[in-house]
Amino acid sequence: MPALPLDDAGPYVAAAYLVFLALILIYVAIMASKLVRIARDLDEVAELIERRDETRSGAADESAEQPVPR
Amino acid sequence: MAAVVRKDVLVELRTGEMVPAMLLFSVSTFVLFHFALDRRSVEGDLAAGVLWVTLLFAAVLGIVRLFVAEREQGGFDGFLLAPVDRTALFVAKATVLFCFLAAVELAAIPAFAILLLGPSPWDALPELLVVLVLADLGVAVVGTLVGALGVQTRTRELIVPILALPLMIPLVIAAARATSPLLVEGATGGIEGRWLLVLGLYDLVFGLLAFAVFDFLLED
Amino acid sequence: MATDADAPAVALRDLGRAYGERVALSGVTLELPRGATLAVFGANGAGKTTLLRVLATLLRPHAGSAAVLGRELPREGWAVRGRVGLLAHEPLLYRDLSARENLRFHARLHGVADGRAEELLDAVGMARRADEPIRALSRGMTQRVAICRAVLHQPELLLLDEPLANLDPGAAAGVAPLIGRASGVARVLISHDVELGLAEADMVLGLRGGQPEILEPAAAIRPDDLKGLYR
Amino acid sequence: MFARGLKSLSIASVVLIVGAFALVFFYAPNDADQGFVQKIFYLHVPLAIVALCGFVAGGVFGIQFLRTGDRSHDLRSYVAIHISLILAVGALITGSIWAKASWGHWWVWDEPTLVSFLIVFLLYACYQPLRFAIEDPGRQARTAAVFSITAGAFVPLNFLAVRLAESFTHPRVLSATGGSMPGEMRLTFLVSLAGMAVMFVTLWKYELTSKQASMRLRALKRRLADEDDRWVPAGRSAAPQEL
Repeated sequence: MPALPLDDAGPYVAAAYLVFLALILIYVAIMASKLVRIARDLDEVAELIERRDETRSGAADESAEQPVPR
Repeated sequence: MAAVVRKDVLVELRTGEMVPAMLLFSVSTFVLFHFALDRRSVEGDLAAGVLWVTLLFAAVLGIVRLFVAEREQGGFDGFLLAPVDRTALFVAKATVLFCFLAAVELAAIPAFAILLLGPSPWDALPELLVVLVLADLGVAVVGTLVGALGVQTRTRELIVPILALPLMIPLVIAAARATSPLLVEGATGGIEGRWLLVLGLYDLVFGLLAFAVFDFLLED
Repeated sequence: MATDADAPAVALRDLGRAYGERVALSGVTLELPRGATLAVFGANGAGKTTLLRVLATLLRPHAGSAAVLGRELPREGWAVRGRVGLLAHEPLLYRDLSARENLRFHARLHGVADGRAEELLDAVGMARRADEPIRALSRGMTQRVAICRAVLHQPELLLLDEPLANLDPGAAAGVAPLIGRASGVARVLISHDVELGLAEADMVLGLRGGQPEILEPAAAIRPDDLKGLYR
Repeated sequence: MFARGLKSLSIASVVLIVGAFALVFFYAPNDADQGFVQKIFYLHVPLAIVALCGFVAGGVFGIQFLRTGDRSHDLRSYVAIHISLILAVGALITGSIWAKASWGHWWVWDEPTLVSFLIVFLLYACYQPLRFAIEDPGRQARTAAVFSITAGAFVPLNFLAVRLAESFTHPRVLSATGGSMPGEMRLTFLVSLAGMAVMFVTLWKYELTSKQASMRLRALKRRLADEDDRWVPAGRSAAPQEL
C-alpha cells in the first residue's frame, strides 16, 4: 500500500492533485510550442534583415558616392 | 419590420422548406421514442421530457435554415441598404420563428397526444398553452441569436446545434418541469409558479441581451 | 457643414479598407460633384467592388475619411441609407419570390408606394413576367429587375457594378433613362468595357492593388491609357 | 503592454499555491463525515469558481470590445476563455474523482453545481470551433464577442435553473460555498481560492504577452518580406491574429 499514511480515500485525493499538476504541465507544453514558433520567426526576421543588408551594401558599392537614405 | 415578416412567411408558403420538415421530424421522433422507450404510452415526467426534447430538436432544425436565404441571396445587404433600424431584423426574424414554432406545435401536440400520450391533455390544455407560449418565446429569441451567429460561419449545420442545445437546457428544464404535472391522469392543472418565473426570466434576459448585441452581427 | 443639398455626392480623403492582413483599398482621394459620373476601372481584385460597398455604407472604412451626400461615414451612415442605390453582381433578390413580390418587399422597406414598382416593371418591359419566381428568369431579366430594385426609392447616388452585363442592346436602351446619364443623378460606374465607360463618365479612376493610379477628367483619357491597368 | 507586473504575479501565485497545498495537507483537519476525501474540495471548488469567473470576464471583455472596437479586448476575451476552458476541464475531472470517492460512481446528478458546470463547459467548448469557422478577422472578433456576452449571461441563469431542478428532488450533500466550515478549513479554502485566482491572472498575462509578441513578430516579418514581395499569409486559426 502507499508509503504515506493516507486513509482508504487517499488514492483519489492524490489522483485529483496529480490531475491538476498534469493540467498545468500540459499548459506549459502548449506555451513552449508557441515559444518555439516565436524563436523560428525571430530567426527568419534576422535572416531577412541580413539578406536586405547584403542587397543594400551590394547596391551601395555601385553608387558609392550617393548616401543611402536609411 | 412587418415587411420582413410578411416576406418570410411568403417565402415559406412558396417553398415550404421549414415548417413541414420540422413537423415530419417531430412525428418521426415520437415514433422513434415509442420504440426506444418500448412503451405503449407515456405520462407525467417522461411525457414532458419526450415532448420537449422533440420540440427542441425540431426548433434547432428550423434555426439552422433561418438566415440562410438572407446570407446566400443577398438579403442582408438588401436589408442594410434600407433606412430601417437594424434590430428590426432581429424582431422580425424572432417573430417568424415564433410563428413557425407555433404552426409546428399546432400539429405536433395532437400527434403526440394520439401516438404516445396516455392521459388526454384536454382539461389541462390552457395551462399547457401558457407554458408553450413562454417556451416558444425563449426558443425564438435564443434561436434567432444563435441562427445569426451560426450563419456567419461556413459550418453552420454543426455550429448552430452545438451552440443552441446547451443554451436552451435551462429552457427545457423549466418547460418540462412545468408541463409534467399537466400530463398525468386527471390533471388538476396546477403548475408550479416557480417554473413560469424561470421561463419568464430566461425570455427577458435573452430578449434584452439579443436586442442589444444583434446589430453588431450585421456590421462589417 | 454644407447642407446636404449642395455637398458633393462623394468626398473621399485617403480612404483605406483591409480584409485581415490583405489591403483592399488605400489612399483613395477624390471628389464627385452632384449629377456627375465617375467611371472606375481596374483588374479583378483591384478594389473596385470594395469601394462600391464602402460608399453603399455596407463596409466601414478602416482608414481616411469618406463622406457620401454630405454625410460622414460610418458615423452618419444611417442618414445615407435609403438615398443610395446599389446594383452589384448579386441581384439582392429572393429567388423563390416573384419579381413583383421582391419589388413590393423592397418598396415597403424603403417606404415607397407599390405603384412605383409597377411603373418600373413596365419601364424595363418586365410587366408580363412579373409573377414568375426569379429562379425562372434569365440572367438578363433578373438584371432588369435588380435595376428596378436599385432605383425604386429614387436614390440621389447610383452605385453600378457593370450594370449592362447580360443585357441585350434592346434592354440596355430600355434601362438607360433609369440608370444612364439621363437619370441626372450622381453615379459611380464600374465597367470593364473601356469605350462604354469612358463615354458615360465625367471623371475616371484607375485602381491597381487598391491604390489609385489614374484620377483624371474623362476628356483627358484615351482608352489605351487604361490598358496599363490590366497588365 | 501586457507584461507589466507579470514577474511579481508569478511569484505571488507560487507562494499562494504552495502555501495552500501545505495548509490543505498539514493544517486543515479531516472533515467530520467525509474524512480525507474532503481534501479534493480545496482543489475542485476553487478551480470551478475561477473558471466561471474567467468565463464571465471573457464576456465583460467582449462587451468592451463591442463598445470600443479595440481588438486588444478581443484578445483578452479570447485568452480568458481559453484558460478558463483548461481550468474547467480540471474542475470537471476532479469533480468526478470526488464523486467517485464519496458516492461511489464517476458522475452524480444530484450535485447541482457539478451538473450546471458541465452545461456551462459544453457551451464554452463551442467557442474555439465558432471562431475557427469564421475567416474574416473583423467578423470573427465581433461574432466571438457576441457569443462571449450571451454565454456570460447564460451562466447565472443556468445555475438557477439547475439548482431549482435538483433541490426539488434531493437535499444537497455539502454546500460548495463552504459557508458552514470551521475556522481552519475556511482559511485553507480561502488561501487556495486566492492562489487559484492569482495563478489564473498570471497565466492570462503570460499568454497575452506571448500572443502579442508573436503578432508583432509576424507583422515585422511581413514588413520585411514585403520589400522583396515574398509575402506569406498567416494560416487560419481560432486565435486573434492582429491587434
